[in-house]
Amino acid sequence: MRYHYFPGCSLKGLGRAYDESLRPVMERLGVELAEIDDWNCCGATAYMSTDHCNACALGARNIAIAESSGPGDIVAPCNACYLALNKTRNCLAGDSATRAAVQKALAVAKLTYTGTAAVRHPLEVLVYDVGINVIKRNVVRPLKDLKIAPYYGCQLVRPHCSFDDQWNPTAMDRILTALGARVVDFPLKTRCCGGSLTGTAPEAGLRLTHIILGEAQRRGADLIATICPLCQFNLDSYHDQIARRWGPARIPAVYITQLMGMAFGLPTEQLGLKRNFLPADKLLAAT
Amino acid sequence: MSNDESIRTGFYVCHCGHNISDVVDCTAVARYASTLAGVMVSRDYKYMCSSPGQELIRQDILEHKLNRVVVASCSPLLHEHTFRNAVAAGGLNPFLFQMVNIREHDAWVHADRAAATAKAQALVSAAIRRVALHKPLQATRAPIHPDVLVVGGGIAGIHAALTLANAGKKVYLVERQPSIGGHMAQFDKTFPTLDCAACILTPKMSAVRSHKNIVLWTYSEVAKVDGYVGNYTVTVRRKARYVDENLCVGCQECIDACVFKVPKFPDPFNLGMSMQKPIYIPFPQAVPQAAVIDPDRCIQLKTGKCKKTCVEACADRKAINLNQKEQLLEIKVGSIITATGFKLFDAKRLPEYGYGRYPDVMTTIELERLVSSSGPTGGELRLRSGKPPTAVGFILCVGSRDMRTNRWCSRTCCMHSMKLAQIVRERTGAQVTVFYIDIRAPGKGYEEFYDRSLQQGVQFVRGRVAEVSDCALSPDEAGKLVIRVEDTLAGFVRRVPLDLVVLAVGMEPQADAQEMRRILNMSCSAEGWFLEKHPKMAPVSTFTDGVFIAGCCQGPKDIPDSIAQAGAAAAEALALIDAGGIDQEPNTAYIRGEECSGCKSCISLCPYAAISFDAEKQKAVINPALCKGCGTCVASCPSGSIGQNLFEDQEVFEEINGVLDYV
Amino acid sequence: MELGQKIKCEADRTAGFGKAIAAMPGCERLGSCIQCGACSGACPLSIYMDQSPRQVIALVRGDFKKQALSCNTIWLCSSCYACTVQCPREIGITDIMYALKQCAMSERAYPAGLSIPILARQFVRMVVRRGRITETRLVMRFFLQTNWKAAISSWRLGLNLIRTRRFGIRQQHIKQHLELAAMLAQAKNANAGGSP
Amino acid sequence: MSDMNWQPRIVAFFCSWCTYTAADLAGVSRFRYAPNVRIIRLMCSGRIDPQFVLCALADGADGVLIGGCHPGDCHYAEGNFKTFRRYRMILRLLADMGVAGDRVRLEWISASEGERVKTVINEMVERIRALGPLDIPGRFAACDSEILESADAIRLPQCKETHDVVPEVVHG
Repeated sequence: MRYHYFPGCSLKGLGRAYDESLRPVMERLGVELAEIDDWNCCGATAYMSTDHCNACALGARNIAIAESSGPGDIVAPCNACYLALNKTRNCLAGDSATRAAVQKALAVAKLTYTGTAAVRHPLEVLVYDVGINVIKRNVVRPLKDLKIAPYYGCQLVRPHCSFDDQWNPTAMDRILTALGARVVDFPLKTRCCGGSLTGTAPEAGLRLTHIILGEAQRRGADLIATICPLCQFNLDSYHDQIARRWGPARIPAVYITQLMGMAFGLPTEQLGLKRNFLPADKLLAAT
Repeated sequence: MSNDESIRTGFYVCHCGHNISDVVDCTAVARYASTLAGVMVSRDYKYMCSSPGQELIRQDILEHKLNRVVVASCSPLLHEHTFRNAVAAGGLNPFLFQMVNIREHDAWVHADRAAATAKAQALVSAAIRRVALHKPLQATRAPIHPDVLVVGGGIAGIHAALTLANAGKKVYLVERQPSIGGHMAQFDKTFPTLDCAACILTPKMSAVRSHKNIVLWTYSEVAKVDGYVGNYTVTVRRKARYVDENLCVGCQECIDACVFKVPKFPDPFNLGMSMQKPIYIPFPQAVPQAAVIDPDRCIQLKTGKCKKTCVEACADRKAINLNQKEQLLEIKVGSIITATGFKLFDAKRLPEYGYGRYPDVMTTIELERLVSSSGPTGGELRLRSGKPPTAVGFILCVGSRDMRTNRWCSRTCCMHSMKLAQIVRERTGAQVTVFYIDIRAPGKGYEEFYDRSLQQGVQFVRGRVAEVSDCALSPDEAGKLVIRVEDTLAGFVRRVPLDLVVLAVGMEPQADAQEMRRILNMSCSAEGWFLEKHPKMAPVSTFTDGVFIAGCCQGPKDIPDSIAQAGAAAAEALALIDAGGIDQEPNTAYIRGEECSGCKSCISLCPYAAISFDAEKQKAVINPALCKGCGTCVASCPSGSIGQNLFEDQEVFEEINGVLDYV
Repeated sequence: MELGQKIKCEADRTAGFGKAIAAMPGCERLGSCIQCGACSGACPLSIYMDQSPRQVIALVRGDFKKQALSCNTIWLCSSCYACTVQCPREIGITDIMYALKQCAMSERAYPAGLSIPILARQFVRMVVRRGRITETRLVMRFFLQTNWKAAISSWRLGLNLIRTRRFGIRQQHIKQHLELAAMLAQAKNANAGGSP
Repeated sequence: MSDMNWQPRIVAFFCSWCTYTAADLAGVSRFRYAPNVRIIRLMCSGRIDPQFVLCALADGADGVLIGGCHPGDCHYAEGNFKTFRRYRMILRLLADMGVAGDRVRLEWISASEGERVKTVINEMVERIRALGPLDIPGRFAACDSEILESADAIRLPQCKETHDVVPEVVHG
C-alpha cells in the first residue's frame, strides 16, 4: 500500500511527535508513505477567511503535485489539512468558476488538477485499508488497564467525512479496543478543542479545552487519544492556565499513533513521547 | 390536415385568471389559431372551465355549427372531462374534442413570454390538426362490483369500513396486525378534548367485529390485486394465527398455562417496556379478542417438543390449532380503500438526542404508553431509576422539518406534545418545558388548547435543541440530562438540566409503502406518501380509478382529519357503487380485419389477454371489454392493421407535424 | 441610565448585501433559514458571541451589513462545522461565516481591538512568502503585534517548548515559493467580484 | 436552419400515467425548464411506434425524448419493457442512418418525479444544442423537390389551405 503523504506544517513543528510516531507505525503495517515533493501549507481556516479562490489554489497545488507523481491517494494526518484539502476537492468538483480560476493559477506552475487522488485521513487508512485484524495481529504489548478517552476533534468528521459518523465516530474506538485498551464512553468526541482561539481569544478557546479535559477526567480516563496536532497541543499545553481559571484537569493527551507504537513494541524513543508537556506516565508504566 | 371540407373547429384559449396569460400571450394564440385550417371561431377567455366559459362552447357549437372543439388551458388530466361535457351539452359527440395543456406544460414552467407563446401556438396547431381526424366515439360502461376492500384497520380504515357497512355494502377489512385499532389504540388521551382514546375507539372496534356486513381479517395482508375499477380480484394472505378466532373466547387460560411461567419477550404494543409470552393477546381491548401464537417463540412451533399446556388449557373449546397453515384467499371487489397508515421516525437516526444511549430519553409514543392506565406501569410515570421526574422536556420536530431526515411537518407533534405536557404536569407536578420551532395549532379548538397549556404553566422555549448530553458543567447539572438550545426569542443559548427528555418523533411512510403502491398500481409522492389524484380537488382519489386513500398513508394527519378523509373515501366508493357503472375511456384498440395478415405477433404482447385468434378467418380479434387501451399492440403490428381509438397513427402524425410548426 | 436607540431604519440597510453573500461558494441556501437556532445551540462558542449565529443569518438576510460585519461572532467561529451538519435546512453556516470574514477583511470592517483577524493576516503573509507556516514564529509575531504582554506571560509555554525540543525558530519554506506567490497572485485576480 | 438563432426542437412522447403526470407536477411545482420540448401524450410508452420517432425527425425535430414509467411500475404491467426493446431497435436504426444516438433519449420518470422532468429536459436541450441542428427536411429538400417534380406528372390532389369563411376572432 503506497500513499502520497501530506504531513502539513504542524507535523514539522509543534506536532512533530505525530509525524515521528506515524512513520514507524505505518511502516510496521506495510503502508508506504511518500512525502509529496515541495508541498505547501494547506491554508487551514485562516486562508478561507481571506480569499476563497486562493485557499482552493493552495490545496490544489498539493493535490496536483501528488497526482503528477503517480497513482495513489493522499494521506493527511492533520485534521485541518484533511478538511482543507477535501474542501478544495469538493469546491473544485462542484464550482466550475473556481475550478477554472484555480487551473489557470496552477498553469503558472505548469501543474494540472485532475481530482483523481482522494484525500484520506490515517484513521480511515488504518481501519479500512489496513484493517483492525492486521492491527490486532501486530500488538505485542496490549495496553491493558489503560482507560482511554478517544478524542477525534471536529474537522475530521465535519462536514465532509465519508467514512465515519458525524456525531459518534468509532474508527479510533475500534483501534483502541484492538490495542487492548479500555475505551471510555466519551460524548465530547467531536466537540471543538478551541483551535487557534486558545492563542487569539484564550478566554473562549481555553474554556473549550477545559471542558474536554474535565469531562475526560470525570469519566475516569487515564489518557486522551488524539489524531490532530492542534487538538493535542491544546489539550497538552495549557494545563497551568486552565488550572488557574477552572481548577486542574491533568490528563495527558497523546497521538493514537504513539499508542499503537507502544502496543506494537516499537522503541519508546522513536515515538516522540518525550515531547509531551504532561508526560504520559501511565502509558509508559503500563507497557 | 383533413381533406374533409366540412371540418368546422371552435378554438378556445383560457387565461386561467393570470396563470396562463401572465406568460403566454393568449390573444396572439387566438389570432394564430384563427389562421389555421378549419377554424371557424377562435376565442380567448378568462376562465374557460367556469360556467360562462362552458356556455361559450355550447353556444358556439349551435350558432356556428361547429363539429370540432379544441380548448387550450390546463392539463387534460384535470379538465378534459369538464370540456367533454360542455361539448356534449352542445349536442356534439364529446370525443370530437382535443385539449391543449398550456398551463402545467407551458405557462408554469417558462418565463420567456415569446418562447412560451410560440410553444403554445405549436401545441395548439397540433391539436387543431389532430382533432380534424377525430371520430365520434361511444364510452363503454363497466359494471361495478358492490363489495369494497378496506386495507388497514387503524382509525381511518375502521371508520371507512363502518360507513360503508352501515350503507349496506359488504366490506372486507384486512389488517396486518393481530388486532385492529392501529396507533390510536396506543394513546392514552386525545387532543384537544382530552377524552380517553380507548373510550372512543373501543366501541368502533367492537362494532366492526359484530357488523353483519363486515368481514374482518386480521393478521392478514393483501398479496395481489388484479383487474380494474369495478372489477378487482384481490388475493389476501391470512397468516397462521394458530388460534381459531371464531372459537377463542379470549379467556386467557392458555396464556396462563403456557410453559413460559413468566413473560420474557418484549411486547411491541408497549414498545418493549413490558413482556409477553409466545401466546398472547396483543392488548386488553384487542379486536378480535383472540389469542395469537408467535411461531418464532413458541417451543412447539419451533422444535415440536413442548408439553402443549395451552392446548390442554383450552380443552374442549379446541380453539388452538398448532397445525394451522397460511391461507391465500381470493375475493372480488369493485373498489379499494387504502388506509395503511404511517410509521414513526426512528429517533436513533439523530444521535445528538441520545435516544438509545440515555435511558431517560424516550419518544412520545413510549411516554403515551407510560401514562396510560393500561400501560406497563399502570399509568404511573417513573424514571428508569424509579424516581418520579421533576423536570421534563419535550423536543419537537424530531425527524420532521429537517432536510437531513424528513423535510415535511408531521402536523400532529405540537398538539401531541402539548397534550402529554398537560398530562405529565397534572400527574407529577413536574416542571415541563416544550422546545419548539413553531407551534402549529391550526385545528378547531387547538389554539385554545395551546392557551390552556400556557395557563397550566407549561414552559415554551422557541429553539431547535442542538444536543442532549449527560456532560455536567456545574453541580446542578450533575446526574441530569442537559439540553443545549438557543432561546431564540430571548436571544441567547441556554443549558437546561432535565431528568426526562421526550422526543416528539414525526411520521413517515410505512416501510413497505412502495410495495403496496405497486400492488395497487398507485403513485407515491417523492417522500413516499401515496399520491392523491389532485391535492385539492380529488384528495382521496388516486390515479387508479376505484382505488381511494384515507388517513396517514397519504400524509401526516391527526385523528379528526383521518376520520374525515376516511368518510370521504367511503363516500367516493359509495358514489361509484351506486352509479351502477363507470364510463370507460373509449381508447380501445381494434383490428382492421381486411388488413390483418394473421401473424399473431400482437397476441403475446397484450397484458390483458384481450387479443385472440380467429382460426377460421385467420385473423386476430380484440375483445373491447378486456382492452385497457395501452396501444402496445398497435405500435407493434407489422401490417399496421391495428388501430386505436383516440390515438390513431394519423392523429399522432398530425400532432407531431403540429408541434413542429414554428411560427 | 443612558438611553440608546435600538430601532433600525431603511438607511441602516445595505441593499443587495444578503444576495451578494448568498452568491458566494457554499452560501447558496442562506435564504431558506427558518431561524430555529440549531446552529447557535450546536456552536461551542456561542456563549461568547455578541450575536448568535442565527442572528447573524438574520442580519445578513436583512441586508444589515454593518451589524453583520462588526459582530465578534464571525471571528469567534472556529470552523468546527457543528452548525453546518446540524442545520435542518442544510445551510452552510460555516461557509457563510467565511464569506463574512472575507468581506470584513477586504473592507477592514472588523471590530477594533479584535486580534483574530490579525493572526489570519499574518498567516496569509507567511504562506505567500514562504509557502509554509512555522508556528512558533507565527505566534511570536502575532503576540508582538497584538499583545506583547501576553508574549511575556507565556514564557512558561516557550520554556516547555524548548524543553520538549519543539521550539523551531528556523523558518520553514518551500523550494518553489516564488512560483507559489505568482500562482496565488493569479488566483486572487481571478476571484474578482467574489467579495461583496 | 443552421443560423445563429437556431434553437433545438425536441418532440417528447410521454405516457399518460407517469411521465405526463410528472410533467404536470413540474408545472404545479413551478420548476423552470427550457421551452424547446413539446410533449405529446400517449396512454403508454408502449404505444410509441418507431415511425413516430422517425416521423418527428423527418419533420424537423432535432431530438426525440421518450418518457415512461419505471420498470415494474407500468400502468399496463409491461408496456415499458416493450418500449425499451423498441428503443434499442430505434438506436440501431439511427446508427445505420448516421444519426447520433443521443438525439433519441428514453427516460423512466415516475409521477412524483417533477424535478426529474426539469433535469432531463434541460440536459436533453443542452445535449442537442451541442450536437447542432439535424435538419432532415433542409438536407433532403433537393431530393424532395426532385420527387415532387416527378410526382407533378401524376399530380396528387393538394390539401385545401384557404378558408372559405373568414373566421371570427373574439377576445374575452
